[in-house]
Amino acid sequence: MEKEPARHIALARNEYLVAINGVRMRVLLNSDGVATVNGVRHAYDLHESPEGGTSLIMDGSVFEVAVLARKRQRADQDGIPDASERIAVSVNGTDFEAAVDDRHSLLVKSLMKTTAHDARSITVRAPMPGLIVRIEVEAGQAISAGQGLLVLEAMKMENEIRALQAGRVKEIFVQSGRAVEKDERLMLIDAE
Amino acid sequence: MEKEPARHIALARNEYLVAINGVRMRVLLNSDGVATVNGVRHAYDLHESPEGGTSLIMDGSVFEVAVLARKRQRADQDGIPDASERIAVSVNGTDFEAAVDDRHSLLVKSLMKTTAHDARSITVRAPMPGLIVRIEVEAGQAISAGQGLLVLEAMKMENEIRALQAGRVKEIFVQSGRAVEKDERLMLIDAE
Amino acid sequence: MPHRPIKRILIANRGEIAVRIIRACRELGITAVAVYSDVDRSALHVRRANQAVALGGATSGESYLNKTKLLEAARKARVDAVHPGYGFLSENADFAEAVEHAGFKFIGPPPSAIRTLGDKTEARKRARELGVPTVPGTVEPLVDAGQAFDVAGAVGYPVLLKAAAGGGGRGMRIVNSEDEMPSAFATAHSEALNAFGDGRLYLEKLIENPRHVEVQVLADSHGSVLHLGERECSVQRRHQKVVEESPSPIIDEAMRAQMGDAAVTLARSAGYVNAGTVEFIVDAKKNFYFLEVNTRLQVEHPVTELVTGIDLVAEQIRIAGGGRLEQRQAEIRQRGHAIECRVYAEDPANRFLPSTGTLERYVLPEGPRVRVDNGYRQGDMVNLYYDPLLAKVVTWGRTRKESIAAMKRSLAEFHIGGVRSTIPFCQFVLSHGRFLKGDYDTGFVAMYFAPEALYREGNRAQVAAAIMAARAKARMTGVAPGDDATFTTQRSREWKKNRHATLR
Amino acid sequence: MPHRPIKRILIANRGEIAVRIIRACRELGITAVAVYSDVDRSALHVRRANQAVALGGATSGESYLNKTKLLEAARKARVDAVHPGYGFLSENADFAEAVEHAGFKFIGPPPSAIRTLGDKTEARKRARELGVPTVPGTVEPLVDAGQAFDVAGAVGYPVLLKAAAGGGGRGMRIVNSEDEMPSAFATAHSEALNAFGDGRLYLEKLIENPRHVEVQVLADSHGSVLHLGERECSVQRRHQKVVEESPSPIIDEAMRAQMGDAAVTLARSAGYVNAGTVEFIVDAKKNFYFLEVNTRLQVEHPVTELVTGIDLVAEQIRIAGGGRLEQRQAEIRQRGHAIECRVYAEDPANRFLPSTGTLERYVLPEGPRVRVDNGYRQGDMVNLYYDPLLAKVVTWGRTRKESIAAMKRSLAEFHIGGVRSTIPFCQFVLSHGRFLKGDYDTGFVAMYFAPEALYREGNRAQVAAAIMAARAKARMTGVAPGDDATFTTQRSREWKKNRHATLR
Repeated sequence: MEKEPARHIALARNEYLVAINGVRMRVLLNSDGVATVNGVRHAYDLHESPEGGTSLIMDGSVFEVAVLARKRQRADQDGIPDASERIAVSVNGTDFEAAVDDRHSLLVKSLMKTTAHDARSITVRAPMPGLIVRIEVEAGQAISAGQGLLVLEAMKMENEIRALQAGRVKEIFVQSGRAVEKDERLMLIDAE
Repeated sequence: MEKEPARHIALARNEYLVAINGVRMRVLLNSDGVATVNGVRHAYDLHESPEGGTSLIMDGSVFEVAVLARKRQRADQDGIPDASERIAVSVNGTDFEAAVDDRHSLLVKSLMKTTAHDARSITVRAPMPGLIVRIEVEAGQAISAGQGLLVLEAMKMENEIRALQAGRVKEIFVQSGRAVEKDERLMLIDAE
Repeated sequence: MPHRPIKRILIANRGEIAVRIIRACRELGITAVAVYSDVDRSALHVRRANQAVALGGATSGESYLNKTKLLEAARKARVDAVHPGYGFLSENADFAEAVEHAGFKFIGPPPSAIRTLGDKTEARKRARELGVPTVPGTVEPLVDAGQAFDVAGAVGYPVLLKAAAGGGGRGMRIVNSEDEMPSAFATAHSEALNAFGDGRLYLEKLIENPRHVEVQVLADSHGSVLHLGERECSVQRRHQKVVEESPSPIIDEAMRAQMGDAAVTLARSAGYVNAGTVEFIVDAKKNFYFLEVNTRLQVEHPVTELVTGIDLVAEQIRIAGGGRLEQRQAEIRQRGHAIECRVYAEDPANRFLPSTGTLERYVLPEGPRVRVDNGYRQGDMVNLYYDPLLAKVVTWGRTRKESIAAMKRSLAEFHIGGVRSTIPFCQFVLSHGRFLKGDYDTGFVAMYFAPEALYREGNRAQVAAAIMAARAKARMTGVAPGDDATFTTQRSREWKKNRHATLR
Repeated sequence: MPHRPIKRILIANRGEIAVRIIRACRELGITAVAVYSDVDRSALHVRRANQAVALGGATSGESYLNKTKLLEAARKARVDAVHPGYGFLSENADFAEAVEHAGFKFIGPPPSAIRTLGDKTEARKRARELGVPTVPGTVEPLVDAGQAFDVAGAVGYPVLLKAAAGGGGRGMRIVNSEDEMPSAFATAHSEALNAFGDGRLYLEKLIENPRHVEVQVLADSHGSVLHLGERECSVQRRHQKVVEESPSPIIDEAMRAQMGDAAVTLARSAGYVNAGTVEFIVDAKKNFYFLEVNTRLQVEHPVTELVTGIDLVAEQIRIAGGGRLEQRQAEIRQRGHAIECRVYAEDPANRFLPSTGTLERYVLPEGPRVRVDNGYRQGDMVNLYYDPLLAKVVTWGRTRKESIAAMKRSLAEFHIGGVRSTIPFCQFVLSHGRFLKGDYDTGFVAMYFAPEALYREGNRAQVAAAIMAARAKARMTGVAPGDDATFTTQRSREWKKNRHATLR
């Protein structure tokens, strides 16, 4: 099922495609207390608590669970908004970020054209929120793998962002002294 | 001020009469961060938290505070609804139940007629929620002070409710085997 | 008898003790299976378990006291052993027997030892035979109220009526004179019958305001029996403990050894295995008398754990699995001092009556020196179905003074809103001169406690509460602070002028 | 010098350490005055204090590092003493001096001792003079990068560049060869300058993958100097400790005495008073070398507290008030074993980079054997302004095995949602064979840790997450479970038939 293109999957109204850490699961909510996940039927007992956390008892095993805030939708590499719902769930203290599709979001996806993607162009993104301390390269400059590109300060630590492979700096989106968000675009590199 | 009848107090729009544990305080919310309580001005700093608890820093001292659920309005002895707002506040782990009046509720109160109250009739109320195990007296029966009236079971303990003074049982509102709420009327006693 | 290793345990209990046993299981690598009534569906003990089996029902009888359902759950979950906790069926020999017959280990003493020592009358007889001092009174259960009159007349009033089968103050009554005997006998009998299914009572001379001191015992199935020192449990309301400490402020090394020997002798004579507690009362001259044996884990076991470093629940499980005690008596050492305060959902200002409702605010103490054994979460309902114990706060210090200071700090951090609790009562105890001196007995509460001593919040806390309440009311009615700021300075003059403008 | 009794203390810090100091104050009956930046307005350390003074600002420079504002707050709150905690100004001799000049006691060593021992270069010189072994390298700070080349050539690569003024891994770089020296020197210099306002560096031979073992010292103002045994701190990422334990798995009584003597000798020679830590590295042959002195309380002080029973913060306050140490060296005994895990808001799967956001879920472990020193509450924001330490989990056991089991249980109970934390990393460490054997050094993380080892949740946890996520999506779109129950069994056939009916 995993290789089947999303647009060819026919989902029931109460059926969902859930992707967690790269694993895709097909979840059918049969009734309140029974779900079929990838064809396996699971009986569960869930009593939601006003305080957020609660326990899911599935096939006799207890999982302490909480649905966290809905994540804002993330633009993919090419700037096309992702129609999947991003939902974070805490299970036994571990956060799972799930991308959830229902029949409607799959339809939206199948209608959206995908722009051709230039594999040779690499976007360097901020690995964490922080402050740009200095930029160590210039637009147009040739760079080698491992070379320092810029220095990002967060919580009083300076972190040097380095090139993963050789290439040339195509564009720099930030300036020294600017605060950046996690995943914000910093540079565009033309890979060699 | 405490002896002044409620209906003669002129309150400002942002002024409140707050009664806590029998102590009445006149609270003027001058501005966000300043309040005058019984004529004494207090500077405070409050940053409310979405999780409920927060700290009130008043005149430099820290109080961990939380506003708890609004209590349902309690009927007074004579069944007349109390116009005051009942608000429970936790301060440093202690619950304070406040009866709060503003200019409007004072007006309502001043318009309500008070029924004459027969001081010789005593309502026996349930001191806690529980189950009536047995009733030890009958309507019309003369009773002496300290005599057992009925037995209430809560959390596996039997608790005998006794007469505080001598008199005669006027009416019994409950039956053996019935569950009762806290403060529910159990009997009416004509005091001697 | 070969022992099957214990890999899965059913915890036939709820609340903080179920959570505490689950934690021991998890530390030992054992799968913990919780059981739950309908109203406990999302209780903390369920959340903390690896697996959970529904019992259904709400009352104890429908759930945690229901032997059939519990055994069914044990079979369904394919466990190796059952831990009963305290209360419920923990001292029920028939249940222990049924558990063993069904092929599970019962984590507690053998049914025979529960019968011999758990029956107060039997235990007292045995103690007398072994030369352990006991309080004058009946050896056999009373036949009727008439016999109660006779025996009471012989030993002299005041006397105590006690349930032969029970504990925890249920079915217990003090009788000060002949006049009180009929109703006291009837009530105690009825309570005992309801609580334990056994209305038998016995009677003994009341030692007025004794201290209540108990000795923790551990015994393995290879004949080793140890005592782990004493716990002082004299702060009681309604004959139930609220504050306990170890070591006792009045017990010295010699007396500890004497009481310990008596406890070990009793346990050994009954073929006792697993954890148990031998309770004594101590009079003003430091004479001690055997009271009863609790053939189970005690609520207050953590104070012993903190001073000895020994995990009693882990030892219980090891012993049930056939393990040997690792220490010898000489190696058991008390280090420092520990106190426990029980946090019940009760209103100390209103005769300790149960207080039910929603825990709208429930913030536990944290940090150095404090351990919290807890069964609830903010937002949980406290209902009438079960024992009102919410949590236990236990602190440790090198000295008694240090553990008291840590307890006061911890109780101040423990914030409960929406339900009354015994915290203010415990704060009263921890600040009382008698308690601070260690000079108190079971008469402490009756003698020194009055509800007026509670909630002595400073005037400033009330002012803070008033401001919060006024702000809440303002928010409800859409008034912003300062909305009528002109009134601040010149109230009476401005009042008339603005009357019209400010009336809505 | 007559000492004014310490009745009020300003805590010039934030987070868990401020809360921990406030707790010690409250247990000692001392009024605790917190300070806070604008973003910390409702932080836990403010809530737990008796009083609080606003510093304003958000960055450390505007608040907790601002000497003028802190002194002003101390004056305003009329305190008797200032406790600096760790980090921020805790090792700043000028601040200590300014505090004392303003008439307050500084709860820490005298400024002269901070200067002598806090400066790594000075401390190394002194250690050599006293015969305490040190690692080969520069005695004076480096003049320039050129000198760095020369010295490194002499002692042999790899070498270590370290900030003369700092600690905590800031301004520290390993240099493997001449090629790396220029950029390493520049970065270390710049980091040191930014972090400590002092860019001086020194250089020493790199002892590859040593163990990091430190000795806790306590000294009073009456000439008594004690050591409280060692802490093993070899589990580090980015030269910062994450997991610590006491006692160290490799230190025996004789080595403990040797290292303890060395630490006491150093402290005594500098007229040290109050709590301090002497850090050593230990090579594979168990040779130990003096590394540096931390002239303050350490993050990991609780492990020492749990095994010795001594409250280091309470001792700090007593010592600052002129009190005498009550114990002698022979009376200091380690009992059992303790471990600490630091819970940082960092993503261990992404090079331990800081993780910011809201603590949407934040549930602390409870129960036996565990102590949590914590600075946050559910709903709090974790921002970029300060150190990302959220809490410390510390467990105790009679044996190392027991404390490890308690730690694993406790980490499993610690639920953080919305922000990544080092909990999964600590779980990896606590389950690794090398750690379990006690056979690890500072190379542990580089050698054995890979992010793939994290989040090894069972397939069942993922299934649970998938069901929860699907239910959440269903709720958003108003679909009830079972809304399309016909699809359950005969999907493909029914699909066409119902297509029309189910499309909205």
